[in-house]
Amino acid sequence: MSEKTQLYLNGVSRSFDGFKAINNLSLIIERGEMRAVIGPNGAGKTTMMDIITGKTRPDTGEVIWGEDTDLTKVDEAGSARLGIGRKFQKPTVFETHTVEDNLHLSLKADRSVFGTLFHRTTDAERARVDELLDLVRLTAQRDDLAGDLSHGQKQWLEIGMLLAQDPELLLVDEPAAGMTDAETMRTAELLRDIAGKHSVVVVEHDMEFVRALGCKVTVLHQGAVLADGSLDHVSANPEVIETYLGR
Amino acid sequence: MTRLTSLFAPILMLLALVTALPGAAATLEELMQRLPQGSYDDRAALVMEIAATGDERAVPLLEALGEGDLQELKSDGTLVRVVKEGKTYTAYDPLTGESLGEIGRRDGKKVKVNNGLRRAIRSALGIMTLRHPDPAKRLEAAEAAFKSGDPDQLEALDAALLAESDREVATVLGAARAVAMLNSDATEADQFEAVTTIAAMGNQDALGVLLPLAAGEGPVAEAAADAVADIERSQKVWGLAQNVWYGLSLGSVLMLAAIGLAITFGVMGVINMAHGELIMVGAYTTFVVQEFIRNTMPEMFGWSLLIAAPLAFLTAGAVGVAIERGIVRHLYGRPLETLLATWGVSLILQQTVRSIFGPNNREVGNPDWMSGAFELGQLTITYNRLWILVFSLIVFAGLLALLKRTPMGLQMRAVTQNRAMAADMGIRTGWVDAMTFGLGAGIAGLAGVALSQIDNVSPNLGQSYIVDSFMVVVFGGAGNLWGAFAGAFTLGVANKFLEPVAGAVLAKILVLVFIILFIQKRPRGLFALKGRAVEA
Amino acid sequence: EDTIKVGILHSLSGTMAISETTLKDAMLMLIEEQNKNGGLLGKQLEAVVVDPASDWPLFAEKARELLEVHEVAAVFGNWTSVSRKSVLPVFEELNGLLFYPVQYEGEESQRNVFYTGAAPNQQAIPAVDYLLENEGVERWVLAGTDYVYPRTTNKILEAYLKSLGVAEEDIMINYTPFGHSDWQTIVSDIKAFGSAGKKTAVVSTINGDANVPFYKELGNQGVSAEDIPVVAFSVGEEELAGLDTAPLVGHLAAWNYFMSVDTEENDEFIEAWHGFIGDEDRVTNDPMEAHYIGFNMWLKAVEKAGTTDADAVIDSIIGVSVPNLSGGFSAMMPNHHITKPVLVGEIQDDGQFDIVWETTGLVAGDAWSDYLPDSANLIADWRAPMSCGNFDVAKGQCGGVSQ
Amino acid sequence: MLDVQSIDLSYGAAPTLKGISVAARPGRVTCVLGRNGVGKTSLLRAVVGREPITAGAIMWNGEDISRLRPDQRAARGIASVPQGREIFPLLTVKENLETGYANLPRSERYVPGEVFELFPVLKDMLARRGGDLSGGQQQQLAIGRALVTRPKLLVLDEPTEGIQPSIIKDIGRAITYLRGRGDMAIVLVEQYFEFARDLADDYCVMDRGEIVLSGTRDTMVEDDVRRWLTV
Amino acid sequence: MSLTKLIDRRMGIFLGLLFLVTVCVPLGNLVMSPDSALHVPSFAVALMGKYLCYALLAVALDLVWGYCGILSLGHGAFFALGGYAMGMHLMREIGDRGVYANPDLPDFMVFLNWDRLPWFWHGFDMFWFAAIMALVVPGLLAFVFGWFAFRSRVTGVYLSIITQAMTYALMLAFFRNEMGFGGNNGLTDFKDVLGFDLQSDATRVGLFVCSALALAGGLLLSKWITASKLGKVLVSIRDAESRTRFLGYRVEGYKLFVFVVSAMLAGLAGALYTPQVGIINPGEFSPANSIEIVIWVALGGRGTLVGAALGAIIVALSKTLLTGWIPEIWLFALGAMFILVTLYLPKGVLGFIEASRDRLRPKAKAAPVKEAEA
Ligand SMILES: Nc1ncnc2c1ncn2[C@@H]1O[C@H](COP(=O)(O)OP(=O)(O)OP(=O)(O)O)[C@@H](O)[C@H]1O
Ligand SMILES: Nc1ncnc2c1ncn2[C@@H]1O[C@H](COP(=O)(O)OP(=O)(O)OP(=O)(O)O)[C@@H](O)[C@H]1O
Ligand SMILES: NC(N)=O
Ligand SMILES: [Mg+2]
Ligand SMILES: [Mg+2]
Repeated sequence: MSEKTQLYLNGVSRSFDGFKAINNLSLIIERGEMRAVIGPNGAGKTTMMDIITGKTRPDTGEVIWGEDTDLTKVDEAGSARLGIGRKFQKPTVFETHTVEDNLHLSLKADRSVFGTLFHRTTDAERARVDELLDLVRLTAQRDDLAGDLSHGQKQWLEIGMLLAQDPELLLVDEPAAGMTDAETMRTAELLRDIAGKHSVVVVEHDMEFVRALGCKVTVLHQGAVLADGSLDHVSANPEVIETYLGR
Repeated sequence: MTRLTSLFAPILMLLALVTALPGAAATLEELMQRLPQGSYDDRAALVMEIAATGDERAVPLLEALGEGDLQELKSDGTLVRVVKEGKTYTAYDPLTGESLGEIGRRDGKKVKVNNGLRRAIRSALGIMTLRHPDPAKRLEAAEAAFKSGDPDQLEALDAALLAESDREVATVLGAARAVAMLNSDATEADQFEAVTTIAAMGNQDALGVLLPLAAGEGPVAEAAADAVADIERSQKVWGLAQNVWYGLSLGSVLMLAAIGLAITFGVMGVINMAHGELIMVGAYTTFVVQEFIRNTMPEMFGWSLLIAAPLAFLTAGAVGVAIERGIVRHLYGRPLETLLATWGVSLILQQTVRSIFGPNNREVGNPDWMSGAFELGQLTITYNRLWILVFSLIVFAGLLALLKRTPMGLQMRAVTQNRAMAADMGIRTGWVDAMTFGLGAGIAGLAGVALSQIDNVSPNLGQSYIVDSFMVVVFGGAGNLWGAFAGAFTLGVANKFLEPVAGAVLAKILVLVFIILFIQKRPRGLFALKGRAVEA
Repeated sequence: EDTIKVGILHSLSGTMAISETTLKDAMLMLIEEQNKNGGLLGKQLEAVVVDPASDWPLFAEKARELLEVHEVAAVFGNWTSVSRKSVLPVFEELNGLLFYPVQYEGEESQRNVFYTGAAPNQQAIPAVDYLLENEGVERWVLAGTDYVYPRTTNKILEAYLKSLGVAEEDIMINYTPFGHSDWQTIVSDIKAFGSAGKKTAVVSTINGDANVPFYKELGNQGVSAEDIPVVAFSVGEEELAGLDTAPLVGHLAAWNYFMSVDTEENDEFIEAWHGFIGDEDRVTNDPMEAHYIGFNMWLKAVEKAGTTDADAVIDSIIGVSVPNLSGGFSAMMPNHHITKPVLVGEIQDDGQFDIVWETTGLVAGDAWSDYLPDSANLIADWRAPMSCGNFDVAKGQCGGVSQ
Repeated sequence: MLDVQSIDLSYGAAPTLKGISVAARPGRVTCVLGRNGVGKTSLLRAVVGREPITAGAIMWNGEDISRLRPDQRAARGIASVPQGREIFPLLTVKENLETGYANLPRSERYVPGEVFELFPVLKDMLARRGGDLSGGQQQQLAIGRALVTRPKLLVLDEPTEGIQPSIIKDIGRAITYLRGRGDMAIVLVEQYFEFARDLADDYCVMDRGEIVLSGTRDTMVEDDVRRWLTV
Repeated sequence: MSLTKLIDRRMGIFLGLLFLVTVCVPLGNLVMSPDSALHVPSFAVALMGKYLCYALLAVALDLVWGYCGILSLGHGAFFALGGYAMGMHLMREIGDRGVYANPDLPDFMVFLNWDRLPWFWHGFDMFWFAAIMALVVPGLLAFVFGWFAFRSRVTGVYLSIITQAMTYALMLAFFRNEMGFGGNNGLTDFKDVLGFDLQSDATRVGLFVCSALALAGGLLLSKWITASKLGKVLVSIRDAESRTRFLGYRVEGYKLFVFVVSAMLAGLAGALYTPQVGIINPGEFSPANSIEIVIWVALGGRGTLVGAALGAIIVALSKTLLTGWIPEIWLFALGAMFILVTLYLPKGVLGFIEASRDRLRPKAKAAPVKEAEA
């Protein structure tokens, strides 16, 4: 494995009550790489992310982080501490905290019990939160409870939380869902800026958005890789058209 | 041996008396007149003397005495049998059964009996009724003979045995004969045979006879010791079966108590602290039904439970619907507050029942078909437990079918999973909520009918089941009827296997510790729902 | 209005309401009757009822309320021992008077408390004597609820039986939790224990709620009194009212009073009770009689002292003798226990007890059991100059601080 | 037809809808457009009865339904596909679909064929619990479930969210087909502009709780609309 | 964090009132003559001391339930353990003044024929040891129990019910005379503490003041915890446990921390309670008692700390008054109160008070409590 490898999935399978959601999936994400993962509904994209973040254990196969960390032995908090950040398909924020607190809690900082007990908010942290609020256009809502946001606003907040964590790898599940076309483009831009310093894996069904990302695309189908390459390359694949893009 | 003889010392005495003074035998009437006098021991001897007259009229006399119906009229000291019918008392001649007309409640003075005297009456009647035409009576007599083990009955038993046509009675007679034989100075061979006969019974009664025998010396004692060892071995095996049965029976009670909660709490997610009181409502409904039947149509008593069951379901269900419409309805989305409110409801229901029915236990009787026990091999199976088990299974099956197979069941589940969406789908959520809560409550009421048969019917009834019910539902896995089913029976059986080893208190503690540990292994109970669907 | 207040401290809710509510009513009746008869010291009596709700610390709180806020002259109350233990310091501190009407485990004599229920020697031991003599019992099951009263009583009985030569293996001891309702295993164990060819009896210190399911199971499993009699110390007429007693005829209970006692005083009492409660079916029981005795003793002592002052009453009440309901007189002993007859009754199918045996004379309550090594040497005598609840006759001194 | 007449709605003190009026006719699709948080979902929730309105009226076939409970509105033929899918997680796919039977006569209690034609995956997964499905599968189920009730008014809140491109095309075709049947009015909230534009017969654009632009397909100026959708 | 920041309006008012009571009650009891209208009877002092212990217990529960979503139905166990630890010391203090005049063994051991003190009774003759144990034992139990349960991710009702199983099992165990804690009767008949006569007014006032200080301390400690970043993490756990994990917080560690702190506060409350009511017995472990604690918190206002304390005092006071005023039907009144509060005061009594204030004078909204889990 090369030194540049950030994440390595090898022969991973996972079934639910006999149904193979992930089937002998192998995948390499390099440091700083941005990767788009597409594929039909139920292809196993979200399940793949569950496996990487320790939410779901694979039945077989290896999931290696960096040099040699076995992610199958790490729980959710552990994966986050290793530097994996995640945005969920269904926007998930702390509904009873204010927008601002959601971001504060996400900031990269000491996560230990006593670390948080004795934590004092620094000016740098405050500045960073302001910056993020601005970025996700929620400055006006900073004191609102996150639960009162509209669907799209929650999406944005969650993206903000992801950025606040400053993770090495971002797993972004359908960030553009529920956003207007213009905002979708902005999101793509945002992710492009991040890539390079961070690795990013994006799942999305919006082909405009994927095109805007301008990165390598992997097509998943029935839990395994069906095709990969540039968007143009995979969209020309008749199987991809048949199962995913449609005519 | 000496111990046994002490039990029938009066008989020996009496026989000595009778044989010594053949001519002076007193008449039945004379003997009877002496019944109210003397110590219990004296009167036990008198009973034997009465039996020894061989006069058939002694049977009703002794029966009346044993039942406590014999009274001495305060006016003139005549003995009469008094029967209470409703509010009136009628006197009968104890020997002839001829009616002597109505008497006042305080006219007579009861001729007292105690256990010793009753035992004497039982053996006396036993001898006298060995040849009774009714096989049931003969069986009773044979059993009495077995219990008394009086060697002087040998002849009578031999004769009865020869004439006996009923197999069951004959078996018991044979056993009685064997006991009598053992208590007599029969030959070793006869005693040997007797030991074999008794050993063949293989039950606790046999053990009772053989154990003292085995403590002695000689070949008969050895044979008895062998037989004891055999019986004890087989009893160990039967003991396991017994424990399983007790466990299932306890499990059925737990399940009945918990299954309504599996609806209100498991399916609806309402922490219903008043669940126990709904059980109590069911039990009091049973009480009211029985009171009504007792006062208006006592002959219907056997039907009382079958009448009470639907009424209890409806009463408790109606209370449930009232709770849901009045309180719980306003609290969906705030499940924890239902705990506070239903706790309040439970206090009010308890006090209501206390105010209406008083703080004491009320008597709920077992109809005949719910009383007594039968033997299955070495298992003693009581009818009330058996019927409760059957009842619990029926309730369970019915509920399962309702939830899984009917549109109503589907709507219930849909409403509890997402009330707003269910309404959007056109489901009348208010109605469904009321019906669901009412159903859970109604089933608690049914549990109350069953529990009234084995437990107190008091305002505290509910409190004693609420904790166990929650344990069962959670142990099995909330939201799953099969969980409640498996949970109840697992906990029941576990408890009953622990109880003989650890004692009832420690067993209960151990079961609780077991639940705590088990939940560590399966944090969502035995029948945990898994997968995304649960977290969603 | 100038009245003498009498506190009634019985649980009207919670687990003990089932037993204690009746005692509250009995006290109200006694007070009402006394007021009809002119009250006390020319004043009317006024009952102060509170509900300690079967909550033991609440008992202490309510006792304090009665004594400090209502300034009652005497309190009649409590059922469980733990509730009594809870209020003891309060009565001691505030120098109140408590009349405790329930049979208990003994091992206590407190200056401010009068024990009108039975001590173990007034109930348990005579009952065992009865079984020994009249039933020829050789094997014993001591079954009880797992708490102090049964534990202590059984300890005393065990020592007593052993002193009579009963072998270890002929005694089976079994404890169950409060409210135990599944008796299948235990009843079948009792049957097994009783089938060793020796006459067996069960001595039951099973408490309150657990009794109904216990007796139902006995009946259903066919344990008849002729084969294995059960003698109970906590089962009275009230408990039987919840049961069909037909299958239980012949099982026994030992008390100092039964409703079936055939005396004029008792007839009057029952009639008054039925009149007061307005229900001909209501029964009377032993603790009610204990209150009857205790109340009358207090009245007499107050009259004797001419005041309701606690110290005066404590002095004047010793030796006071009042009629009990079983045809004799009960007297307050210097150890604050009373003399009572002991009766053994058999259950009848009408839910009453038929008295089959009674002590020839009265038995004086013994605060300290002779069958426990550490209390054998203790006596209590609250008369001057000894005035001590736990005087050690061997050392010749009053132990502890209770003086 | 549906006629929303200048309704107000607020969450607590904050006014969210201010005098909104929209109409929807059978055989036509009315599209509601607008940026995040402008009140589109709130409008639909008001129509189906999830949120009470504080002023105005919601008329359905001449009847004011604004005081009716959601289930009563459903009984009058209103069905919705809510934002966030709201599948019954522990019911199987089949049972999820059957919840739509509540107001159907016995003879109509079956899943219309077009549902499985449109979403073949549902047919394969009838026995799987709804909550276990993938996001896109759930969205398909939500649409299918609404169709089971044989609605007269179908309210769709971003129905294409999370759905793969080929099926989005199918959904578009299906909506066209349903509109073509002429017995159903459709209200569609959509962010995916092309999709909306292709389907809309009538449209309105919302901003901060108000309608800022509306009209029919023929009069729609795309750039005007887009201006309201960018930040 | 500065003290002024901790004491917000609501806390300030409550602590102010508490301070007032703490000053006035001793004066009223000890200084005022009994005939004076301002005299506070000893009866009331003991009663208020008890209420304050309950209030501290309620605060302890609110810390875990209100802020971390752990609905413990077994908090009475921690309270009782603290109470027993203190009770054991008080028993030892009796020395040879017991009825059997045994210098080493408490009375109940003598009359059950114990010949020596069980090992776990050693050390309790020293006050400091008992005081430490009153915190350590509940804390340790909470630690062990929580360690397993939180690691196994037992949540929601499952956690609630096993905490109930825990207290129920302890109740049955303490009932057993063999356990060596006095069985059903528990520990009673205490004479004095640190040489002060428990029946004297001064001691009673002293204990009352200690309880008030403990309550104030408990409130401030809880407030400090909940106002810190850790407090926000707790709320996150309460409302979205899984999401919190994905941010890298080790949820089990946080839960364990508050659970142990809460158990120790409960133990402290128990330790102060025992000398004031004069008895500690297994009834304190009964599941119903623990449920009642939850009721206090819910009634006062969950997730508000001050509300929890208020709830405890309101319920306990109602119980005191109602059982005296309407002993025959007081349950109707109490039950109705519970129902009405849930129906008409959804945020508890405190929420109601503040809402009515806000209605008069609109201000920034207080963070509401969301009911996430069951
Ligand atoms: N716990 C489970 N039980 C049963 N089936 C499951 C479970 N979890 C996932 N599945 C199935 O596994 C498949 C993969 O699901 P996944 O959510 O990974 O798909 P996806 O690629 O993210 O799809 P989408 O684009 O619709 O979000 C789906 O068919 C889903 O139904
Ligand atoms: N339950 C609520 N409580 C308070 N405010 C709310 C609530 N739901 C929505 N809002 C607010 O109302 C406004 C409108 O929300 P709505 O969900 O209707 O927007 P939307 O147009 O559907 O947005 P999106 O495109 O993001 O779905 C938003 O500002 C939102 O913050
Ligand atoms: N004293 C009793 N019976 O507890
Ligand atoms: Mg997905
Ligand atoms: Mg929306």
